[in-house]
Amino acid sequence: MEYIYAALLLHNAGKAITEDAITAVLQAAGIEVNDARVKALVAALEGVDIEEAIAKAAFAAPAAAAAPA
Amino acid sequence: MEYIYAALLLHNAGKAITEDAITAVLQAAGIEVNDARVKALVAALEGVDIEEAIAKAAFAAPAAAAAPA
Amino acid sequence: MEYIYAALLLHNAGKAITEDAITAVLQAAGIEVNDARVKALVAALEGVDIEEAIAKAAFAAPAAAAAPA
Amino acid sequence: MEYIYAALLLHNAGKAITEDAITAVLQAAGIEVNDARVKALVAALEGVDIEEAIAKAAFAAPAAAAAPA
Amino acid sequence: MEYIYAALLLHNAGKAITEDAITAVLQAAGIEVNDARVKALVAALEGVDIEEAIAKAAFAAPAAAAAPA
Amino acid sequence: MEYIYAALLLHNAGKAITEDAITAVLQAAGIEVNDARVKALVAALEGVDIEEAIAKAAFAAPAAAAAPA
Amino acid sequence: MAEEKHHTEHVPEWKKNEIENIIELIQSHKVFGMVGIEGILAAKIQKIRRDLKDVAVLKVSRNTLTERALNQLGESIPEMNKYLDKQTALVFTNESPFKLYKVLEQTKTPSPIKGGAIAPEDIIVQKGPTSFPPGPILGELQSAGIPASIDAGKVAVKETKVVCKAGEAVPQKLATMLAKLEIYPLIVGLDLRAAYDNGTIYEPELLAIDESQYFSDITRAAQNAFNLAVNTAYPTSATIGTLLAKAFAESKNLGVNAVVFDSGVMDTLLAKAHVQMTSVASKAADKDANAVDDQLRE
Repeated sequence: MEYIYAALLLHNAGKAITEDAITAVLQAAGIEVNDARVKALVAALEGVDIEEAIAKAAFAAPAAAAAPA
Repeated sequence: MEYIYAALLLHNAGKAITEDAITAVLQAAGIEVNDARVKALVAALEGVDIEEAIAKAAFAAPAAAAAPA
Repeated sequence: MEYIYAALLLHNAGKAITEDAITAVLQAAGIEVNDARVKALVAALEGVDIEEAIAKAAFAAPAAAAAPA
Repeated sequence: MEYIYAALLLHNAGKAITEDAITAVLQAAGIEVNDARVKALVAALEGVDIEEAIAKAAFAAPAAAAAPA
Repeated sequence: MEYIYAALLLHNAGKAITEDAITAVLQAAGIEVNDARVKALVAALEGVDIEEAIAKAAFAAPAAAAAPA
Repeated sequence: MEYIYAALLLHNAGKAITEDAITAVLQAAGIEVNDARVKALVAALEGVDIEEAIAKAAFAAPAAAAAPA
Repeated sequence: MAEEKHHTEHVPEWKKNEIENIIELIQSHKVFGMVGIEGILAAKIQKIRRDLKDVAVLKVSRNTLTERALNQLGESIPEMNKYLDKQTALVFTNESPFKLYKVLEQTKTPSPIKGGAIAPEDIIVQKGPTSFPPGPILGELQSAGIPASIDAGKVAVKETKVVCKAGEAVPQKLATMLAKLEIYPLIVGLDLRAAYDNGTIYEPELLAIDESQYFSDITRAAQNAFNLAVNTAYPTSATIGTLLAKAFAESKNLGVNAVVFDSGVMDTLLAKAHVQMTSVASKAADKDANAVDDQLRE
């Protein structure tokens, strides 16, 4: 999950989500980085609307709470 | 939210959430770090059971999925 | 939450949310003030549309968890 | 709402909610205090379980959140 | 709430909401009037667009809490 | 609505809703009273459960809150 | 009129007493009304009279005597004469005309319709069993136009049917059968035509109160008062709980939305970040399962 957090951190800070950037963030946290995973993640996130994914997550929960069930 | 992401990144990697560690992660992402916020974050997390806080989110997520909206 | 209450107190009274103002309010309530928290609060609120932030329901994980019970 | 925030601030800090305390907090915020409003607030709070009242907010917030959808 | 009803009565009838007017209405109803409450009410309503305040749904905590039941 | 407010004022204060009482309250507000309306109101309220009508308002609140604000 | 006047001069004692009696009843009550009693049996009138006794006095009199009594009174009382019609009674009360109307409406009950009477609305016989065993009644029902047959050992109505249209006279045979089937097409009771109260004449359209409207008005008024009190932060025992909850919720919203690091909102911030992470992870995993670690694969 720390890989995703790294991506979110970069996204939030307005930085590009590149292999190098993710690797740098993870390494700064003292994490041994798995290159293949970084590659796969960066590729997978290409074309993903992160804002939408985040917004959806934030909104879904309260809506659920409001549901009467 | 980048400070929170940094904290969770560290937590997930099994690292201690210290002011230095958070600062390092944020800086690695190219973020200009506000020392007061880092201090406040670490202070606010003292005594917080992160796993428990996350577990509550886990409850919320499936409920959200079930919501009709 | 007292720091946030202090900020909203000032906001509601149409006063600027400054470090000095928050410190004064907290001290008047007999609270020992933590400078870093005040700084962090003011930093976090910088550029935030408070009216909007107040009105927008926060992510409601705990409430959601309570709902199905 | 500033009078209400003053009361919550005192409550959170573990202080007694008295007319004097509320007045002091509001004055520290640079607010011209209306004695009658302070009296009315303290009177209304008599016998009220603030923790319980706040706990209801957790339920209420998500309902409000459903609104913008 | 009788003080609020008195204010709304006056407002609806196109009369000014003054301390004297509220006192007169409450006394006519056989209510022993508390001056501080009257003053507090008039102060709270000063500068308020009553039509707007009436129409805007108040925060709905207690009812919302009842909803999931 | 001022006739209704007068009735609620009396009800809230624990007073009987009589023609005389309503007339007195309205007159104290400087309102020219229409006898027929007062009579109709008193007769109608004999068959209305005021507490229930008020309770419904509390229920209505969240619905209102959920409405497109 | 001329003839009546002529008679007035030779009014028998009992008529004079009756007129005096009416005048006295009007003067000793706040309100009096004219009610139609058409089609009400004497026995039913007696029962209504008893039922009303705590609220109103009912007096059946001759129209000519009522008219004379009213004409002897002041204000606009003689105007009430225009509500005199066949089968009119007077009613006297100290309640308001609205209350009087309500009480009189409650005297109205469904009643059988007589042969030859005009149906006030479509008379409908519903499909279904009756309480009658097979016998001559089957033929009687059929000849009255009611589609009856035998079903499961009982007389039954085969289909729902309009047996007499609104505005048409009810045939005698049908009226008898409707009564046997306990179908009561008429609403019979004291019908208030007008009430006189302190110089004002109230007609039924004004007196008919929609209680549900008052109920919803009260709900709206209470809602208005609550909204006003909360939105202006006016603390009362009825609003203080909501005001506290509102302030707390707003503070929490601000804390979370502005990402203030406060112990009061940390739980929520962490949960929010976690859910966001999960959401993004699932998008990534959709494309390539290797993009996320095992924990996030489902």
